[in-house]
Amino acid sequence: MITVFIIILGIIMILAAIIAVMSKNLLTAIISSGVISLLASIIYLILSAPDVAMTEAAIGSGLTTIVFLYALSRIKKINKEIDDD
Amino acid sequence: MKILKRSILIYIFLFFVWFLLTGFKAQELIAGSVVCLIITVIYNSKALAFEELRLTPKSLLYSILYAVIFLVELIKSNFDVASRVANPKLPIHPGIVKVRTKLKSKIGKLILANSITLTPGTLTVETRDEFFYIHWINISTDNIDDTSRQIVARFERYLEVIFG
Amino acid sequence: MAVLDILGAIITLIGSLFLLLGSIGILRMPDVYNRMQAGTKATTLGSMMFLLGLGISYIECGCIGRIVVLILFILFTNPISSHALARAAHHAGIKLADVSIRDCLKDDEQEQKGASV
Amino acid sequence: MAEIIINIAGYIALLALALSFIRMILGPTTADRAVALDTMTIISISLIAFIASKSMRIIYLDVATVYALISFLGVIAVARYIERGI
Repeated sequence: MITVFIIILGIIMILAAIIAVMSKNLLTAIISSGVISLLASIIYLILSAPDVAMTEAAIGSGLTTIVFLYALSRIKKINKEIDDD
Repeated sequence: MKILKRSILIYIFLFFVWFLLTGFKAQELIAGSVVCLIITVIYNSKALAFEELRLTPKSLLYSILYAVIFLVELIKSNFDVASRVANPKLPIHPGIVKVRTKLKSKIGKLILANSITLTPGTLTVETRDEFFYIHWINISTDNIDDTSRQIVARFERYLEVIFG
Repeated sequence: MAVLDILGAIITLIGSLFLLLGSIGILRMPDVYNRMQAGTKATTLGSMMFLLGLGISYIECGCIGRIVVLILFILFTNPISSHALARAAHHAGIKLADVSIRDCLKDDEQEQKGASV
Repeated sequence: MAEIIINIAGYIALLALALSFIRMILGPTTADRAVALDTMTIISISLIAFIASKSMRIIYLDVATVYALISFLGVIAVARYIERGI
């Protein structure tokens, strides 16, 4: 039971990582890296480490996504200013 | 008077959540009641959502009725989605329509929009003053009054009494 | 006790079927708004029933309070997040599918733009 | 008996997670991917509660609560970015 869970979640994680690396669109890459840490926290939970899982859910899935999005919007703003000059 | 009512409602709400999270343990209940009191004192000027709630017997009765009707609609909407998804021909005629609401209070509008999203075939896309723009999966009429009656009226009757 | 176990298990099974239905709806529907419809409704009721069934079935571990908190949280936040996504998608200019009949919001926006110009 | 039915329900929820991931791979626009992320979040909360009930440890449900809170914030942030940038 548990082994099947870990195998399928692992396959989905690998596919999400491939999308994050290969995708041309940066927003897609950010969303799929969010999916990776979302599933990683389930795997930590299955391996009976609830504290690590909680941290991974809070930092990996929430904070990193928001920080990446903030950085992306700043980059776009700077690029626009350079184009305008 | 208004401040007192708001504070009591916030305190009851916070303590209820704390009780659900911890259960029957004397020490935790005492600690929780103290912490809830501190939070109530600090934040009661910001939690304006509780102010618009009416506390008459009629509104309490209507909120219970509302919950029942909402659950029935939620289950109906799931079977609606199920029949559409499982059908190989995918019978949908979607589009965005506009409806008008009579509610004035903000929290009432929020709950109305949430209920619309969870009822059969409708999804709130945008709200502007008294108009809601709703994505409807199976459009049957064009007239704004007809759509308002079909989508909004069954909840509005109850929410009008509860929130005013 | 055994009756409660079976009842909870059946509620859990129905909930998981609704979750599966939501995923199939996301796969089959033609555009983003219809996908959101299927995704929001089916997964809300599905996860509520899944959690409730687990709480009934394993009632001796005393976790029913937390499960009620989770159910209330899902019931309040899931429509809000789908509403935010729908609004963002419409604002970003994603078109409705070809089978759609009409789009009042776009008409009103164009009318406003015309009035201001 | 009840054990077996609950195990089957867990497998079906896992299948639902995999199917919504397919929409994330295919999704032509970013909004489609965000919808898939939203659905995957809700299904993962159910899966965490399932694992918690199987292993009879009540602290795992706290992880589910934290998870629900944080991922709601994440979806809202993505929606805001699509609309106008943070």
